[in-house]
Amino acid sequence: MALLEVRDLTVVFQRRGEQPFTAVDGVSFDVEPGQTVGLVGESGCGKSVTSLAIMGLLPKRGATVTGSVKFEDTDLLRLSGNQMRDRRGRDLGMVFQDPLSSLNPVITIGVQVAEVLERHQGMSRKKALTEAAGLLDKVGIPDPNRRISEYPHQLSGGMRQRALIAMALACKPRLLIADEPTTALDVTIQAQILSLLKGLVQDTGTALIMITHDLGVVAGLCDEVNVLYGGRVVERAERHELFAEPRHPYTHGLLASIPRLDAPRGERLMPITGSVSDNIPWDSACAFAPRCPNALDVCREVTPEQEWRGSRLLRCHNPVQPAAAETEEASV
Amino acid sequence: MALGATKKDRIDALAKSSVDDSGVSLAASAWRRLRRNPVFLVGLGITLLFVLVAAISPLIAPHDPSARDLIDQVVKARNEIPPAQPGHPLGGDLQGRDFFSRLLVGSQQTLMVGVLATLFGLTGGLVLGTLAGAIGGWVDSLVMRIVDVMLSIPSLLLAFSIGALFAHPNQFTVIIAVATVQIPIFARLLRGSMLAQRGSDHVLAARSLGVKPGQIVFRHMVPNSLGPVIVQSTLVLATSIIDAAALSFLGLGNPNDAIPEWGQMLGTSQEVLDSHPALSFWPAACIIIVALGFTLMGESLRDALDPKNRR
Amino acid sequence: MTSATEQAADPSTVDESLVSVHDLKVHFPIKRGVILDRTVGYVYAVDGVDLSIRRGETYGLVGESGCGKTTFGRALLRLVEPTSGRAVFDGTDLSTLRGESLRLMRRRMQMVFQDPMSSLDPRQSVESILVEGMRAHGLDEGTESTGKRLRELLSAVGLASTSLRKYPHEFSGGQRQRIGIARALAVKPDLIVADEPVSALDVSVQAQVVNLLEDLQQEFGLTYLVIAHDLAVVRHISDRIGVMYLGGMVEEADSDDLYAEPLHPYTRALLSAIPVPDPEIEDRRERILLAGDLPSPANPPTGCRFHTRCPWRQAERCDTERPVLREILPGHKAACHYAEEIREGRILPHEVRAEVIATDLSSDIEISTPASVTEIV
Amino acid sequence: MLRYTVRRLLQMVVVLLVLSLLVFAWLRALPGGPVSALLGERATPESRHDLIVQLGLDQPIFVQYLKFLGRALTGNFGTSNGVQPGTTAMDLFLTRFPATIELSVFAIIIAVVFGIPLGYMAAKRRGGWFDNATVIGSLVGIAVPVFFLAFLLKYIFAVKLGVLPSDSRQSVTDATRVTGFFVLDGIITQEWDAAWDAFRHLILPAIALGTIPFAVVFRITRAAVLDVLDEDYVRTAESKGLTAQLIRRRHVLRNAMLPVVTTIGLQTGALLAGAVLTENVFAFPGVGQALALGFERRDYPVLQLLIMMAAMVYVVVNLLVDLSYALIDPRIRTR
Amino acid sequence: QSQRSADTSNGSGKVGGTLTFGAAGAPKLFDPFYATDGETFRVARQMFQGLVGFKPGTAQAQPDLAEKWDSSPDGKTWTFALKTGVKFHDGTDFNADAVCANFNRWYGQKGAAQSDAVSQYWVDNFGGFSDGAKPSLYKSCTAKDAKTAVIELTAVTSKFPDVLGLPSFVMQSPTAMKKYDADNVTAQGDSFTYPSYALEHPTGTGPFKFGKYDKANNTVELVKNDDYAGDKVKLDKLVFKIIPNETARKQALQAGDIDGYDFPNAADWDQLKKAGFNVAIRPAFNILYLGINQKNVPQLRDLKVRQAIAYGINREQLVKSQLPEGAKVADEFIPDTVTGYTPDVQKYNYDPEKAKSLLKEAGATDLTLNFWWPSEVTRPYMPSPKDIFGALSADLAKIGIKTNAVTKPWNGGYIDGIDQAQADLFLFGWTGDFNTPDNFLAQFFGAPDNRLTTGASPWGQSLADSIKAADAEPNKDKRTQLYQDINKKVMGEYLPAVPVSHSPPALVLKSDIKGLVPSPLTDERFGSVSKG
Ligand SMILES: Nc1ncnc2c1ncn2[C@@H]1O[C@H](COP(=O)(O)OP(=O)(O)OP(=O)(O)O)[C@@H](O)[C@H]1O
Ligand SMILES: Nc1ncnc2c1ncn2[C@@H]1O[C@H](COP(=O)(O)OP(=O)(O)OP(=O)(O)O)[C@@H](O)[C@H]1O
Ligand SMILES: [Mg+2]
Ligand SMILES: [Mg+2]
Repeated sequence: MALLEVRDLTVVFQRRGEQPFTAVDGVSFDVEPGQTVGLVGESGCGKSVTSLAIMGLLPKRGATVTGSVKFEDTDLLRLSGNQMRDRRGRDLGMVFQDPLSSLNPVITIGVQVAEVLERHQGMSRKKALTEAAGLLDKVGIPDPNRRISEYPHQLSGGMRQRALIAMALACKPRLLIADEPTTALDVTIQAQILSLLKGLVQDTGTALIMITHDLGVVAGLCDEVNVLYGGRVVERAERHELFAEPRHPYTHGLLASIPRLDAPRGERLMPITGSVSDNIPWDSACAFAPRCPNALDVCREVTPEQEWRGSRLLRCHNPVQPAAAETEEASV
Repeated sequence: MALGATKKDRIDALAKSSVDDSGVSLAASAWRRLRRNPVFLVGLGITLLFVLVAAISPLIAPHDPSARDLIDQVVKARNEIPPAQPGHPLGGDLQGRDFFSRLLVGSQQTLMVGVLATLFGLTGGLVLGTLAGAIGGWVDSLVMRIVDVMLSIPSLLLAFSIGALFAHPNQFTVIIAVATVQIPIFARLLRGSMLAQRGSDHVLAARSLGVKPGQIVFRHMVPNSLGPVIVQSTLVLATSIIDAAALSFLGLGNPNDAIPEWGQMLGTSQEVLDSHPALSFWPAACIIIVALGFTLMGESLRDALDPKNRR
Repeated sequence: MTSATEQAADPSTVDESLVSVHDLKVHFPIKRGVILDRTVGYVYAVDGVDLSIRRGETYGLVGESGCGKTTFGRALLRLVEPTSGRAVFDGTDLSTLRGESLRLMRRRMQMVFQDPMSSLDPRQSVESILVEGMRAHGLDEGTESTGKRLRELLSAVGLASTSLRKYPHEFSGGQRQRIGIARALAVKPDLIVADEPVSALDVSVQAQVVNLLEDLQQEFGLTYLVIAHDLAVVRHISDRIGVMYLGGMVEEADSDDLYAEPLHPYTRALLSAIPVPDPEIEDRRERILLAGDLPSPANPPTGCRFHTRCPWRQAERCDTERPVLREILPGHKAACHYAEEIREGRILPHEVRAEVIATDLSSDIEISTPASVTEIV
Repeated sequence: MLRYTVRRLLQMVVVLLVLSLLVFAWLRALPGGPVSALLGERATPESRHDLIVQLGLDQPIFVQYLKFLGRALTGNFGTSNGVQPGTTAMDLFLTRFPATIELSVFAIIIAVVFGIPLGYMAAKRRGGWFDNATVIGSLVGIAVPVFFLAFLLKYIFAVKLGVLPSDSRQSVTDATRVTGFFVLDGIITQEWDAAWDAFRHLILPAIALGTIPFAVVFRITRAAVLDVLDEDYVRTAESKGLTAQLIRRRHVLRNAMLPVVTTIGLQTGALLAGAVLTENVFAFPGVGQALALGFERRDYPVLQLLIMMAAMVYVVVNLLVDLSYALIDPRIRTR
Repeated sequence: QSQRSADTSNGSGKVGGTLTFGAAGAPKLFDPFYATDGETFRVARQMFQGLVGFKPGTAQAQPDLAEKWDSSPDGKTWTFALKTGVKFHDGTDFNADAVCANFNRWYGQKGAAQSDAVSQYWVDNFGGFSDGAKPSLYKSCTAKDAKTAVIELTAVTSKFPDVLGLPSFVMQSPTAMKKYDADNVTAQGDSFTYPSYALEHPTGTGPFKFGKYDKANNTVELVKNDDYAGDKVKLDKLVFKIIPNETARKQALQAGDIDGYDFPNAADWDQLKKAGFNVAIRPAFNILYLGINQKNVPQLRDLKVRQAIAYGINREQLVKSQLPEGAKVADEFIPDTVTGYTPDVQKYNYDPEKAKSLLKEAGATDLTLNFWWPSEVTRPYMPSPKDIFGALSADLAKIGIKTNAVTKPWNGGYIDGIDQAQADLFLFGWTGDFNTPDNFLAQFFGAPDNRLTTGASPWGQSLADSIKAADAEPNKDKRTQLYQDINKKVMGEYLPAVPVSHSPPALVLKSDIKGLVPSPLTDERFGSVSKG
């Protein structure tokens, strides 16, 4: 049975005097225990909002969340504020993108880690601090006993991200959500953090939802990948399958448009035309249609439904044919 | 909010709001939000009304505001002033002048105090700030030293001191006193934004294009530094009116009240507050409302220009 | 791109390097003082870089954030005053130019910025943005020819000619970057320094701009210095690549050679750290994980700047003697004492414990307490 | 930190020196001054001339300044000739300064005690009617001229209702003086009626004086809390499942207090200026009243000292605020 | 109101209690010899007595510490018979030796203390000091016996002995003055420093002793002198609370914080009376005049022009609308209670037509004058300078004289500017010190080089001379006649300035305060006052 079952998750933002805006539009996916699931997509496609909705961290006012988020049979969306507080940090951990702004600047790292333990495991401050030092050590922060009494600004970017991870994992949650945990970091540091996450997930059996726009990160880390576009999942597949044969024109386009370190030089990139701002509402069309090289008339008239194509879930009227991929590229 | 506590840090923080142009254009998005902001609209409404009254007051004022028409009805010894009567809806003041006309025409002088004080402060600040921000080096150091000394005296206190320094107080010295304290603020503000602008990419781009330095300053740096300056100006309009009233109260204002001005009307009628509250009430109410109008506008402008609120 | 490479590689070109930089240093003073400022130290942002860029080629500069790439690019264009060293542009020593002559020289070397929005003056229409540079160099010879030129520029960067009246905020990120590129092109430069031209853009848009840069190079015979931290992008568009680490150049090679056989330990680590969107490769890859973070450029390690994190670090020389950039293979330089040994596998990597690095506070938080006398109350 | 403090203090000395020169030169350049003040209506051209020579006012201004500086270094800033004639300026400052501090402290207490909770509440209810009402209310508070407010308060509560005293610091005449802070003195000496009496005298002026700081503290608190509520670390704290109370106390308020502390420091300026108006209305014998009278009566020795002291107090308070800031904000402390 | 000391009153309602009086300013010091200001004098009057006093409620001299006096026929030798049994607050005896000690102290001032700014009343009235640098009116003092003191003068003057009633010339304890170094005045910077006698140890014979000066609370506290030689003192304590702002004083009274205060705004009298307070109006002993300076504008040297100004201002209306109850239009430069007053002078009733024709005759139809008025000051003779200016300038405009309003603070350039003849027209005035015409007239015209620059007219010098001659006339009747002549001439032939008004200042008291007699000289004594 899945650890987390997200069903038809929809988030609508309503600001005074503005049109309601559907940031997440019927997203469904499962996360099995110990599994790593990736959510990828361009900026603004609703990745963060999805994760915040799962964590119950969206603002109460202005955001309407519907659908269901079953965590071990409890629908998180139905829990009261206090019940949710009991869950967060204990069953669900989260790591954010910008490690500096995500840490409270005026409280020591030690206390920030320890307060989770105090809250959920009822430890005394002293014991929690000792434990915190242990956690910091575990995420690879050198000299943890000194670090616990330091402040976030005294740590380097990588260390801060490690501290955030230590915090999220302090109570051994069964699900960890990492929202672009490496975007703010340099590649060499990113590699450190990714390998740390990978190791921790393996060791503890924690399930991981990895949110990123970097397909490379997903390729190395995730078991299953969800590609989001305009708030909907447009393609889902096991990672080998997805990268070997991207079927949705969007996924396909993404892969073709990034320069690859291992590809022979001189090959021209195949950009997706237009930009995210060109998309149209899903209501009666495919949001990607205006940018899609494969678009048919139907794409602009009928909303594509999500359907299984073998082991992969697709939302497309005219997916890229596996064999056709080469020819198509040549013809552009 | 910048760290650090001095007044200059505050100013610098405001100055920074001029950079960070990520996303939509400053003015456009600010205006978009302002248009729907009731606070701003109320402020704007008040301000427009006030300006209108000031513009047409000489036409609609029923009497000459300095004519002592009702002097016969003034008996100081019995504390009598002309009561409301036909043709004089609010009666007369301590010198038998039509109070309603004075109140109407007073808007002109009050507006003038506000506008001129702001203008002088702004001009002084612009000159100093542009010098400091554009030339840099020792000019910058020198200008900023002067500015810092001025900033180290609480501003209203500085205004009082300057007001006291004039041997011959009049409307103009009041304006100077009120404006002078704004100069260092504007100067620092402008310099702050200019420095921020100087390091900004689009100025760098202009430099790398080989645009002449003078043009860079006047076409790129100055215009883009104006956002916070406008905010500050709006607030200064309000504070200078209130400050001018305080100067009048301390006897540092224009002692000649032939031409009415609200701050001065309020300052002089304090002593008969209990026997003739109306003489204080009306100018006070006018000042409060006008200052409120400017403040509401300024504060909502500030909010609108704050990059944090941009979405 | 290929043709550009060929052209650049053509030995018949008389003076083949357009730009050459010799021992360029940029040290930013750190000032503190009780009453008057004293310089208490320097940020060694760029600390002795040599490089030359051939006519028509694309030179890529990569490195981690804070290693001095931007500063180098700006110092090259004299937008930052170099502390020492010189840059020769097409036979002219830029460091000898002053005032008007420097300003006129700027026509030939242009810059494209990372953040397309902040590099465009929000108050200028596209037309005025484009004309400004032309006017500064007397290239606007009458309304008609200017109009024609503007339309050419717009079509070259793929913008509609209706864009002229619009303002930057009315465009998407990719389009803004195109405006930035058009602005650089407007003055018909020889060299374009592109500082992270695509890193602020969405992945899908990145490709459009990368392609555009390539097309323009072909069309106008431009020479590029492309600065980026994304090695994949740099490798894609560059003919040659220089790798910077903490203010110094650690390796320089043709871009294929660099990928095929990185010689410097840092480059190796860097290459191995970059994720590739291919699970097959990812699963097989051996990662060289570097310990710790980039040291502060205000207090760089002695000897080899990289020795604190280097898995191949040796007991001798590494922490005392700064290696020079030397040619190890033909056209392939590296600044490592043991490059050959490592290449031949005679030295094997070992584990490095992260050193505790005093982080450079000034770089990541903004504290407005006065840092100098120019800031006092 | 120490370095920083020393530097700021040295800078202050420089500022004060420059200021003293400016104030000195400026005041001397004006007509009137000590001679008029000392001789009054009875002055004759001859007596005027004699006095000018006697006081050395005919010497070059820089000689006078140096002499002044020499005296000033020994604490002698001259004798008041308008505010409290015959009293030395220093003595006048020393006897009156505690009054102003006492008043300002009460005003700040009022500002803080009401401003911070209301600001927090408004931020929490952002956009709601409570928020809008308090925001507009605070702006009205800023727009009301202080002296007018003081007059109204006094008129209503002292004159009409007679529930609070209208002037001075104390009615009890035989209270023992220890520190110069009357409320404190009363408590120390256990003269409870004296303490209570002094306290009652403070209420109205403190409210008048505290209104603007209150409005400002309120607005800054509100803005700061709004900012902090948007901060990523609050979201992090939420994601850790911390209790609402803990988040409010440890994560929101603590960070929001930083700008508020700054503001309180900045309000010293407003307080000093406000004291000039308020003390004048309430005949409260503090430095503010002395300044107002000094302006009115052109009491140059007093003005000179008080303006310099105001600058010094302002700079020192801001320094203290900066230092206390460092106590709350480790980013500055660890520099 | 917690007036704790009030609790000690023994229930008679007449004796005991604390009276708190709102004063407009702080006393400069407590040794009145060095003072000229009313606030110092107010306090001094309660602690000290002079040889001569004034009859309560008048400016008429009467015996005080001296029981009586005689002068030699030449008017230069004065013999004072002293009261007996009088003791200073320090317990030492008051006698002829003490009187001479005081006179010799005054005469013997040295150094900085000789400055006009320090010993002003002495310099004004007696001239020089014992060092002989300038001539002095005073010659010597001899203690004939314990109760007889003889004062010799060098010249005759009309003001002696009335001048001894000035608070500056009260009797102070020689012992205490010696002990506390009373004469040690030094000039420091731009001011003077005074000895501890003057600041903390004033010792006189009066009904109250010095208590303390609480600078922190701005109060001066005097306590009852149980050994007072006169009528038994009723109050236990007399507190002067310094409230500079006039409105604040009024409100303090209304709020019950004080028992009375000085100089209520004329506009408040009515209201205060209605509220049950006792507004004690002092007889007007002052003059407000519209100064005309002849120096800068030649036309002003023409009598017609000055007369036109006099005719052109509506003084009746000014008095009615702007001045307090009891104010009168001034016909000449002395109040009618002063000897030498005569109703028989030329009057200038409001007549704008006449004014215009006079101007036309003088060919001064296009006059523009700098009209100065002081800001931020109210003098007893000039309750609201701004309003008075407003009224006068409006009147002048009506007869075609344009005015440039110039206003400066009293001490911030006004007096200076007037003295330097920068003003063409200005508001000024005078409150008499004692009842001699010389005290007024010599102040205005005693020297040709004066505020009005009368020296610019041919009669300036002779006017000065005639005033001097009148003062030196020992025969009282003759003297009176001389003064009357001067007044007639001044008003009819010279008109150096236009006298405007005499306006009575007042003080307010709670209704339960009894026994305070308002004095034209502000010489109110609290020794006889009771509360409740
Ligand atoms: N609080 C909010 N109120 C209104 N709209 C919001 C809010 N938060 C997010 N959105 C909108 O929802 C959409 C999805 O945002 P989201 O942050 O999930 O994107 P993302 O995929 O995480 O992008 P990125 O890669 O930039 O982080 C965006 O268009 C964003 O503007
Ligand atoms: N004007 C300056 N004054 C002081 N230090 C500076 C200045 N500009 C840059 N630095 C410092 O010089 C170092 C190199 O900066 P630079 O911007 O060149 O790095 P970069 O490689 O471009 O980094 P990034 O990838 O983050 O853009 C950094 O430590 C930076 O803090
Ligand atoms: Mg996101
Ligand atoms: Mg850079």
